[in-house]
Amino acid sequence: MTARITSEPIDPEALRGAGAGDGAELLFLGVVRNHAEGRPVRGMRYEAYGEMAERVLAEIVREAEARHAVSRVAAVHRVGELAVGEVSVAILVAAPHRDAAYGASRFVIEQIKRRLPVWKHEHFADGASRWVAGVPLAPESAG
Amino acid sequence: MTARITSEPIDPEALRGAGAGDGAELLFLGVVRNHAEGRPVRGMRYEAYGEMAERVLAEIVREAEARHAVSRVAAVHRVGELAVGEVSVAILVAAPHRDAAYGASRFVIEQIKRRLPVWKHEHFADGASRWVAGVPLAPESAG
Amino acid sequence: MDVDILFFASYRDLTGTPGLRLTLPPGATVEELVRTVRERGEAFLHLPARPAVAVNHTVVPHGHVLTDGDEVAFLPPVAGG
Amino acid sequence: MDVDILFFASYRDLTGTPGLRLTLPPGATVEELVRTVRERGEAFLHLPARPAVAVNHTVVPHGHVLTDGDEVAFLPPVAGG
Repeated sequence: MTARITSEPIDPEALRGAGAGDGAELLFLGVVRNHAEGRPVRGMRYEAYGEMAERVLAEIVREAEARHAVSRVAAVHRVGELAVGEVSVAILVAAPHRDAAYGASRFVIEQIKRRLPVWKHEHFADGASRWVAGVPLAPESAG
Repeated sequence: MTARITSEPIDPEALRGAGAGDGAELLFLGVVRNHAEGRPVRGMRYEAYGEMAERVLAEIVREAEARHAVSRVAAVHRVGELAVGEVSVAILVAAPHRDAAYGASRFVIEQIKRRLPVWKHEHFADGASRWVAGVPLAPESAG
Repeated sequence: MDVDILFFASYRDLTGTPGLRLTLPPGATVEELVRTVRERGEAFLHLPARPAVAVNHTVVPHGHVLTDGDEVAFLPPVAGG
Repeated sequence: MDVDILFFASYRDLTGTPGLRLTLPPGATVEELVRTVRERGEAFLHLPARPAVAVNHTVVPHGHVLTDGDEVAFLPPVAGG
Protein backbone atom coordinates (compact mmCIF):
# COMPACT_ATOMS: atom_id res chain seq x y z
CA MET A 1 0.00 0.00 0.00
CA THR A 2 1.39 3.36 -1.09
CA ALA A 3 -0.39 6.68 -0.56
CA ARG A 4 1.70 9.82 -0.73
CA ILE A 5 1.44 13.57 -1.23
CA THR A 6 4.65 14.91 -2.75
CA SER A 7 6.16 18.16 -3.95
CA GLU A 8 8.67 16.26 -6.11
CA PRO A 9 7.99 15.27 -9.75
CA ILE A 10 6.29 11.85 -9.89
CA ASP A 11 8.20 8.99 -11.52
CA PRO A 12 5.46 6.60 -12.72
CA GLU A 13 7.90 3.76 -13.45
CA ALA A 14 8.93 3.73 -9.79
CA LEU A 15 5.34 2.80 -8.82
CA ARG A 16 5.29 -0.38 -10.90
CA GLY A 17 5.76 -3.79 -9.36
CA ALA A 18 3.36 -6.61 -10.18
CA GLY A 19 3.63 -9.81 -8.19
CA ALA A 20 3.99 -13.25 -9.77
CA GLY A 21 0.24 -13.83 -9.32
CA ASP A 22 -0.76 -10.71 -11.26
CA GLY A 23 -2.07 -10.81 -14.81
CA ALA A 24 -2.76 -7.09 -15.19
CA GLU A 25 -1.16 -3.81 -14.29
CA LEU A 26 -2.90 -0.49 -14.85
CA LEU A 27 -1.25 2.91 -14.52
CA PHE A 28 -3.39 6.05 -14.55
CA LEU A 29 -1.71 9.44 -14.86
CA GLY A 30 -3.45 12.77 -14.44
CA VAL A 31 -1.63 15.38 -16.49
CA VAL A 32 -1.87 19.18 -16.55
CA ARG A 33 -3.75 20.17 -19.72
CA ASN A 34 -3.08 23.26 -21.85
CA HIS A 35 -6.70 24.39 -21.80
CA ALA A 36 -9.74 24.69 -19.55
CA GLU A 37 -13.22 25.44 -20.87
CA GLY A 38 -11.70 26.67 -24.10
CA ARG A 39 -9.16 29.02 -22.50
CA PRO A 40 -5.42 28.42 -22.93
CA VAL A 41 -3.72 27.40 -19.68
CA ARG A 42 0.00 27.65 -18.97
CA GLY A 43 0.16 25.85 -15.64
CA MET A 44 -1.46 24.92 -12.37
CA ARG A 45 -0.63 25.28 -8.70
CA TYR A 46 -1.78 22.38 -6.51
CA GLU A 47 -2.28 22.91 -2.82
CA ALA A 48 -3.10 20.22 -0.24
CA TYR A 49 -3.99 20.04 3.43
CA GLY A 50 -0.98 17.77 3.71
CA GLU A 51 -1.58 15.66 6.84
CA MET A 52 -5.27 15.19 6.14
CA ALA A 53 -4.66 14.47 2.45
CA GLU A 54 -2.20 11.69 3.29
CA ARG A 55 -4.70 10.15 5.70
CA VAL A 56 -7.61 10.36 3.21
CA LEU A 57 -5.51 9.04 0.32
CA ALA A 58 -4.43 6.05 2.44
CA GLU A 59 -8.10 5.41 3.30
CA ILE A 60 -9.08 5.52 -0.38
CA VAL A 61 -6.31 3.08 -1.27
CA ARG A 62 -7.32 0.71 1.52
CA GLU A 63 -10.96 0.88 0.40
CA ALA A 64 -9.94 0.08 -3.18
CA GLU A 65 -7.99 -2.94 -1.92
CA ALA A 66 -10.98 -4.09 0.14
CA ARG A 67 -13.56 -3.69 -2.66
CA HIS A 68 -11.57 -5.16 -5.55
CA ALA A 69 -9.52 -8.34 -5.93
CA VAL A 70 -6.21 -6.54 -6.36
CA SER A 71 -2.76 -7.29 -5.05
CA ARG A 72 -1.32 -3.78 -5.01
CA VAL A 73 -2.61 -0.21 -5.15
CA ALA A 74 -0.34 2.82 -5.07
CA ALA A 75 -1.44 6.45 -5.36
CA VAL A 76 0.71 9.57 -5.36
CA HIS A 77 -0.56 13.16 -5.64
CA ARG A 78 1.71 16.06 -6.49
CA VAL A 79 1.53 19.56 -4.98
CA GLY A 80 3.19 22.83 -5.98
CA GLU A 81 3.60 24.59 -9.31
CA LEU A 82 3.12 22.29 -12.32
CA ALA A 83 3.67 23.09 -15.97
CA VAL A 84 1.49 21.76 -18.80
CA GLY A 85 2.30 18.07 -19.35
CA GLU A 86 3.45 17.40 -15.77
CA VAL A 87 1.89 14.51 -13.85
CA SER A 88 -0.39 15.66 -11.02
CA VAL A 89 -1.55 12.22 -9.88
CA ALA A 90 -0.44 8.64 -10.52
CA ILE A 91 -2.40 5.49 -9.63
CA LEU A 92 -0.93 2.03 -10.07
CA VAL A 93 -3.00 -1.11 -9.64
CA ALA A 94 -1.73 -4.68 -10.01
CA ALA A 95 -4.25 -7.52 -9.97
CA PRO A 96 -4.65 -11.15 -10.99
CA HIS A 97 -7.38 -10.13 -13.48
CA ARG A 98 -8.04 -6.98 -15.51
CA ASP A 99 -11.61 -6.35 -14.31
CA ALA A 100 -10.40 -5.69 -10.78
CA ALA A 101 -7.52 -3.54 -12.05
CA TYR A 102 -9.83 -1.24 -14.03
CA GLY A 103 -12.40 -1.16 -11.21
CA ALA A 104 -9.90 -0.25 -8.51
CA SER A 105 -8.13 2.35 -10.66
CA ARG A 106 -11.40 4.07 -11.49
CA PHE A 107 -12.51 3.93 -7.85
CA VAL A 108 -9.31 5.62 -6.63
CA ILE A 109 -9.39 8.51 -9.11
CA GLU A 110 -13.10 9.19 -8.56
CA GLN A 111 -12.68 9.16 -4.77
CA ILE A 112 -9.62 11.43 -5.02
CA LYS A 113 -11.72 13.97 -6.88
CA ARG A 114 -14.52 13.68 -4.34
CA ARG A 115 -12.68 13.44 -1.01
CA LEU A 116 -9.03 14.51 -1.16
CA PRO A 117 -8.40 17.95 0.41
CA VAL A 118 -6.54 19.31 -2.60
CA TRP A 119 -7.19 22.51 -4.54
CA LYS A 120 -5.87 23.82 -7.81
CA HIS A 121 -5.16 27.32 -8.98
CA GLU A 122 -5.25 27.64 -12.75
CA HIS A 123 -2.85 30.03 -14.50
CA PHE A 124 -4.26 31.17 -17.82
CA ALA A 125 -2.02 32.12 -20.74
CA ASP A 126 -3.36 35.71 -20.61
CA GLY A 127 -2.03 36.19 -17.06
CA ALA A 128 -5.33 35.70 -15.22
CA SER A 129 -5.70 32.92 -12.67
CA ARG A 130 -8.43 31.39 -10.53
CA TRP A 131 -9.23 28.58 -8.14
CA VAL A 132 -10.85 25.69 -10.00
CA ALA A 133 -14.45 25.09 -8.88
CA GLY A 134 -14.61 21.92 -6.83
CA VAL A 135 -16.75 19.41 -4.97
CA PRO A 136 -18.02 20.29 -1.44
CA LEU A 137 -16.75 17.88 1.22
CA ALA A 138 -19.34 16.06 3.32
CA PRO A 139 -18.83 14.96 6.94
CA GLU A 140 -17.18 11.53 7.11
CA SER A 141 -19.41 8.83 8.55
CA ALA A 142 -16.59 6.95 10.26
CA GLY A 143 -13.88 8.81 12.12
CA MET B 1 -1.51 5.35 -34.07
CA THR B 2 0.69 2.42 -33.09
CA ALA B 3 -0.29 -1.24 -33.55
CA ARG B 4 2.50 -3.78 -33.50
CA ILE B 5 3.16 -7.48 -33.00
CA THR B 6 6.67 -8.00 -31.66
CA SER B 7 8.98 -10.79 -30.55
CA GLU B 8 11.06 -8.32 -28.51
CA PRO B 9 10.35 -7.49 -24.84
CA ILE B 10 7.89 -4.59 -24.58
CA ASP B 11 9.15 -1.33 -23.05
CA PRO B 12 5.99 0.34 -21.69
CA GLU B 13 7.70 3.68 -21.07
CA ALA B 14 8.51 3.93 -24.79
CA LEU B 15 4.77 3.98 -25.57
CA ARG B 16 4.05 7.06 -23.47
CA GLY B 17 3.61 10.47 -25.03
CA ALA B 18 0.67 12.64 -24.04
CA GLY B 19 0.06 15.81 -26.03
CA ALA B 20 -0.34 19.26 -24.44
CA GLY B 21 -4.12 18.92 -24.70
CA ASP B 22 -4.23 15.67 -22.72
CA GLY B 23 -5.34 15.46 -19.10
CA ALA B 24 -5.11 11.68 -18.71
CA GLU B 25 -2.82 8.87 -19.71
CA LEU B 26 -3.70 5.23 -19.08
CA LEU B 27 -1.31 2.33 -19.52
CA PHE B 28 -2.62 -1.24 -19.40
CA LEU B 29 -0.18 -4.13 -19.19
CA GLY B 30 -1.10 -7.77 -19.56
CA VAL B 31 1.39 -9.87 -17.61
CA VAL B 32 2.07 -13.62 -17.56
CA ARG B 33 0.64 -14.99 -14.30
CA ASN B 34 2.14 -17.82 -12.22
CA HIS B 35 -1.12 -19.77 -12.08
CA ALA B 36 -4.11 -20.81 -14.19
CA GLU B 37 -7.23 -22.37 -12.71
CA GLY B 38 -5.30 -23.16 -9.56
CA ARG B 39 -2.35 -24.87 -11.29
CA PRO B 40 1.16 -23.38 -11.04
CA VAL B 41 2.39 -22.02 -14.40
CA ARG B 42 6.01 -21.38 -15.29
CA GLY B 43 5.57 -19.60 -18.61
CA MET B 44 3.59 -19.11 -21.78
CA ARG B 45 4.32 -19.30 -25.50
CA TYR B 46 2.39 -16.76 -27.58
CA GLU B 47 1.85 -17.43 -31.26
CA ALA B 48 0.27 -15.04 -33.78
CA TYR B 49 -0.80 -15.09 -37.40
CA GLY B 50 1.56 -12.16 -37.84
CA GLU B 51 0.31 -10.29 -40.92
CA MET B 52 -3.35 -10.72 -40.01
CA ALA B 53 -2.75 -9.83 -36.36
CA GLU B 54 -1.06 -6.55 -37.30
CA ARG B 55 -3.97 -5.68 -39.58
CA VAL B 56 -6.62 -6.55 -36.96
CA LEU B 57 -4.75 -4.74 -34.17
CA ALA B 58 -4.51 -1.60 -36.33
CA GLU B 59 -8.25 -1.85 -36.99
CA ILE B 60 -9.01 -2.17 -33.27
CA VAL B 61 -6.85 0.88 -32.48
CA ARG B 62 -8.54 2.92 -35.23
CA GLU B 63 -11.98 1.90 -33.94
CA ALA B 64 -10.99 2.94 -30.40
CA GLU B 65 -9.90 6.32 -31.73
CA ALA B 66 -13.17 6.73 -33.63
CA ARG B 67 -15.43 5.72 -30.71
CA HIS B 68 -13.71 7.65 -27.90
CA ALA B 69 -12.45 11.24 -27.62
CA VAL B 70 -8.79 10.27 -27.37
CA SER B 71 -5.68 11.83 -28.84
CA ARG B 72 -3.46 8.76 -28.96
CA VAL B 73 -3.84 4.98 -28.79
CA ALA B 74 -0.93 2.57 -29.01
CA ALA B 75 -1.12 -1.21 -28.69
CA VAL B 76 1.71 -3.74 -28.82
CA HIS B 77 1.34 -7.52 -28.49
CA ARG B 78 4.26 -9.79 -27.76
CA VAL B 79 4.86 -13.25 -29.28
CA GLY B 80 7.30 -16.03 -28.39
CA GLU B 81 8.29 -17.61 -25.10
CA LEU B 82 7.42 -15.47 -22.06
CA ALA B 83 8.35 -16.08 -18.44
CA VAL B 84 6.06 -15.30 -15.50
CA GLY B 85 5.99 -11.52 -14.98
CA GLU B 86 6.76 -10.62 -18.59
CA VAL B 87 4.46 -8.20 -20.42
CA SER B 88 2.37 -9.87 -23.14
CA VAL B 89 0.38 -6.82 -24.20
CA ALA B 90 0.64 -3.07 -23.59
CA ILE B 91 -2.05 -0.49 -24.36
CA LEU B 92 -1.43 3.22 -23.97
CA VAL B 93 -4.21 5.79 -24.29
CA ALA B 94 -3.81 9.55 -23.95
CA ALA B 95 -6.93 11.71 -23.86
CA PRO B 96 -8.14 15.15 -22.79
CA HIS B 97 -10.42 13.53 -20.18
CA ARG B 98 -10.20 10.33 -18.14
CA ASP B 99 -13.57 8.85 -19.16
CA ALA B 100 -12.42 8.49 -22.73
CA ALA B 101 -9.05 7.09 -21.64
CA TYR B 102 -10.65 4.31 -19.56
CA GLY B 103 -13.26 3.61 -22.24
CA ALA B 104 -10.76 3.31 -25.07
CA SER B 105 -8.31 1.22 -23.02
CA ARG B 106 -11.02 -1.24 -22.04
CA PHE B 107 -12.32 -1.38 -25.62
CA VAL B 108 -8.88 -2.27 -27.01
CA ILE B 109 -8.14 -5.09 -24.55
CA GLU B 110 -11.63 -6.63 -24.91
CA GLN B 111 -11.40 -6.53 -28.71
CA ILE B 112 -7.89 -8.02 -28.64
CA LYS B 113 -9.23 -10.97 -26.68
CA ARG B 114 -12.14 -11.35 -29.08
CA ARG B 115 -10.58 -10.73 -32.49
CA LEU B 116 -6.79 -10.90 -32.53
CA PRO B 117 -5.43 -14.10 -34.16
CA VAL B 118 -3.15 -14.95 -31.24
CA TRP B 119 -2.92 -18.19 -29.28
CA LYS B 120 -1.16 -19.13 -26.10
CA HIS B 121 0.43 -22.36 -24.99
CA GLU B 122 0.60 -22.65 -21.22
CA HIS B 123 3.59 -24.40 -19.61
CA PHE B 124 2.69 -25.81 -16.20
CA ALA B 125 5.22 -26.19 -13.43
CA ASP B 126 4.77 -29.99 -13.52
CA GLY B 127 5.99 -30.14 -17.13
CA ALA B 128 2.58 -30.49 -18.79
CA SER B 129 1.43 -27.90 -21.30
CA ARG B 130 -1.70 -27.08 -23.28
CA TRP B 131 -3.28 -24.54 -25.61
CA VAL B 132 -5.43 -22.11 -23.66
CA ALA B 133 -9.12 -22.40 -24.60
CA GLY B 134 -10.15 -19.37 -26.62
CA VAL B 135 -12.91 -17.44 -28.35
CA PRO B 136 -14.10 -18.63 -31.81
CA LEU B 137 -13.59 -16.00 -34.52
CA ALA B 138 -16.65 -14.87 -36.47
CA PRO B 139 -16.59 -13.71 -40.11
CA GLU B 140 -15.82 -9.99 -40.34
CA SER B 141 -18.73 -7.92 -41.63
CA ALA B 142 -16.55 -5.45 -43.52
CA GLY B 143 -13.62 -6.68 -45.63
CA MET C 1 -10.18 26.62 25.50
CA ASP C 2 -7.98 27.41 22.50
CA VAL C 3 -8.32 26.03 18.97
CA ASP C 4 -6.12 26.52 15.91
CA ILE C 5 -7.97 27.53 12.78
CA LEU C 6 -6.65 26.97 9.24
CA PHE C 7 -7.91 28.48 5.98
CA PHE C 8 -7.03 26.75 2.72
CA ALA C 9 -6.90 27.84 -0.92
CA SER C 10 -9.71 30.29 -1.81
CA TYR C 11 -10.68 30.65 1.88
CA ARG C 12 -7.13 31.78 2.66
CA ASP C 13 -7.40 34.30 -0.19
CA LEU C 14 -10.81 35.52 1.06
CA THR C 15 -9.74 36.00 4.67
CA GLY C 16 -6.22 37.13 3.85
CA THR C 17 -4.72 34.76 6.43
CA PRO C 18 -3.62 31.10 6.51
CA GLY C 19 -4.99 30.76 10.04
CA LEU C 20 -5.51 32.10 13.52
CA ARG C 21 -5.89 30.97 17.13
CA LEU C 22 -9.22 31.48 18.83
CA THR C 23 -10.33 31.18 22.46
CA LEU C 24 -13.80 29.70 22.85
CA PRO C 25 -16.00 28.77 25.81
CA PRO C 26 -15.71 25.08 26.81
CA GLY C 27 -18.21 22.89 24.93
CA ALA C 28 -18.39 25.17 21.87
CA THR C 29 -19.49 23.49 18.65
CA VAL C 30 -18.18 23.89 15.12
CA GLU C 31 -21.31 25.91 14.34
CA GLU C 32 -20.47 28.36 17.12
CA LEU C 33 -16.85 28.57 15.99
CA VAL C 34 -17.89 29.37 12.42
CA ARG C 35 -20.23 32.09 13.69
CA THR C 36 -17.49 33.56 15.90
CA VAL C 37 -15.03 33.59 13.00
CA ARG C 38 -17.47 35.29 10.61
CA GLU C 39 -18.34 37.90 13.27
CA ARG C 40 -14.71 39.08 13.25
CA GLY C 41 -15.89 41.25 10.36
CA GLU C 42 -15.55 42.18 6.70
CA ALA C 43 -13.03 39.69 5.23
CA PHE C 44 -14.29 36.78 7.33
CA LEU C 45 -17.89 37.44 6.27
CA HIS C 46 -16.81 36.31 2.78
CA LEU C 47 -16.60 32.78 4.18
CA PRO C 48 -19.76 30.74 3.59
CA ALA C 49 -22.09 30.37 6.58
CA ARG C 50 -21.80 26.55 6.42
CA PRO C 51 -18.35 25.64 5.10
CA ALA C 52 -16.94 22.10 5.24
CA VAL C 53 -14.87 21.90 8.42
CA ALA C 54 -12.32 19.28 9.44
CA VAL C 55 -11.38 18.80 13.08
CA ASN C 56 -8.03 17.08 13.51
CA HIS C 57 -8.08 15.99 9.81
CA THR C 58 -11.61 14.57 9.74
CA VAL C 59 -14.60 16.38 8.22
CA VAL C 60 -17.28 16.66 10.92
CA PRO C 61 -20.92 17.83 11.17
CA HIS C 62 -21.44 21.38 12.45
CA GLY C 63 -22.88 20.03 15.69
CA HIS C 64 -19.48 18.51 16.55
CA VAL C 65 -18.24 19.64 20.00
CA LEU C 66 -14.72 21.06 20.07
CA THR C 67 -11.95 20.24 22.52
CA ASP C 68 -9.02 22.33 23.74
CA GLY C 69 -6.13 22.15 21.25
CA ASP C 70 -8.22 21.05 18.26
CA GLU C 71 -6.98 21.85 14.75
CA VAL C 72 -9.98 23.19 12.85
CA ALA C 73 -9.67 23.59 9.07
CA PHE C 74 -12.05 25.47 6.78
CA LEU C 75 -12.05 23.49 3.52
CA PRO C 76 -13.28 24.92 0.21
CA PRO C 77 -14.82 22.49 -2.32
CA VAL C 78 -11.98 20.16 -3.39
CA ALA C 79 -10.48 19.83 -6.86
CA GLY C 80 -7.72 17.23 -6.72
CA GLY C 81 -6.68 14.80 -9.44
CA MET D 1 -6.42 -23.16 -59.15
CA ASP D 2 -3.91 -23.34 -56.29
CA VAL D 3 -4.40 -22.08 -52.75
CA ASP D 4 -1.97 -21.99 -49.81
CA ILE D 5 -3.37 -23.39 -46.57
CA LEU D 6 -2.04 -22.52 -43.10
CA PHE D 7 -2.74 -24.26 -39.78
CA PHE D 8 -2.11 -22.33 -36.56
CA ALA D 9 -1.56 -23.32 -32.95
CA SER D 10 -3.66 -26.38 -31.93
CA TYR D 11 -4.70 -26.98 -35.56
CA ARG D 12 -1.03 -27.25 -36.52
CA ASP D 13 -0.54 -29.74 -33.69
CA LEU D 14 -3.64 -31.72 -34.75
CA THR D 15 -2.67 -31.98 -38.42
CA GLY D 16 1.05 -32.23 -37.78
CA THR D 17 1.83 -29.60 -40.41
CA PRO D 18 2.02 -25.78 -40.57
CA GLY D 19 0.43 -25.79 -44.00
CA LEU D 20 0.08 -27.27 -47.47
CA ARG D 21 -0.74 -26.29 -51.04
CA LEU D 22 -3.96 -27.58 -52.58
CA THR D 23 -5.28 -27.57 -56.13
CA LEU D 24 -9.04 -26.97 -56.33
CA PRO D 25 -11.53 -26.60 -59.17
CA PRO D 26 -12.18 -22.95 -60.16
CA GLY D 27 -15.02 -21.39 -58.15
CA ALA D 28 -14.50 -23.64 -55.11
CA THR D 29 -15.80 -22.23 -51.83
CA VAL D 30 -14.26 -22.29 -48.35
CA GLU D 31 -16.76 -24.99 -47.43
CA GLU D 32 -15.52 -27.20 -50.29
CA LEU D 33 -11.90 -26.53 -49.32
CA VAL D 34 -12.54 -27.51 -45.70
CA ARG D 35 -14.22 -30.74 -46.86
CA THR D 36 -11.33 -31.53 -49.21
CA VAL D 37 -8.79 -30.94 -46.45
CA ARG D 38 -10.63 -33.17 -43.95
CA GLU D 39 -10.99 -35.93 -46.57
CA ARG D 40 -7.21 -36.23 -46.72
CA GLY D 41 -7.70 -38.57 -43.76
CA GLU D 42 -6.94 -39.36 -40.15
CA ALA D 43 -5.00 -36.36 -38.81
CA PHE D 44 -7.01 -33.84 -40.82
CA LEU D 45 -10.29 -35.32 -39.60
CA HIS D 46 -9.36 -33.93 -36.17
CA LEU D 47 -10.05 -30.46 -37.55
CA PRO D 48 -13.58 -29.23 -36.80
CA ALA D 49 -16.07 -29.43 -39.66
CA ARG D 50 -16.69 -25.68 -39.52
CA PRO D 51 -13.50 -23.95 -38.37
CA ALA D 52 -12.99 -20.19 -38.54
CA VAL D 53 -11.18 -19.52 -41.82
CA ALA D 54 -9.39 -16.39 -42.99
CA VAL D 55 -8.77 -15.72 -46.66
CA ASN D 56 -5.94 -13.26 -47.24
CA HIS D 57 -6.05 -12.18 -43.56
CA THR D 58 -9.82 -11.65 -43.28
CA VAL D 59 -12.22 -14.11 -41.62
CA VAL D 60 -14.88 -15.04 -44.20
CA PRO D 61 -18.14 -17.04 -44.24
CA HIS D 62 -17.88 -20.60 -45.50
CA GLY D 63 -19.76 -19.66 -48.67
CA HIS D 64 -16.86 -17.39 -49.72
CA VAL D 65 -15.58 -18.22 -53.23
CA LEU D 66 -11.84 -18.75 -53.50
CA THR D 67 -9.45 -17.31 -56.08
CA ASP D 68 -6.18 -18.65 -57.45
CA GLY D 69 -3.29 -17.78 -55.12
CA ASP D 70 -5.46 -17.19 -52.01
CA GLU D 71 -3.86 -17.67 -48.58
CA VAL D 72 -6.35 -19.66 -46.53
CA ALA D 73 -5.76 -19.93 -42.76
CA PHE D 74 -7.50 -22.33 -40.35
CA LEU D 75 -7.81 -20.36 -37.09
CA PRO D 76 -8.50 -22.01 -33.72
CA PRO D 77 -10.43 -20.01 -31.11
CA VAL D 78 -8.19 -17.06 -30.20
CA ALA D 79 -6.62 -16.34 -26.79
CA GLY D 80 -4.58 -13.15 -27.05
CA GLY D 81 -4.01 -10.54 -24.41
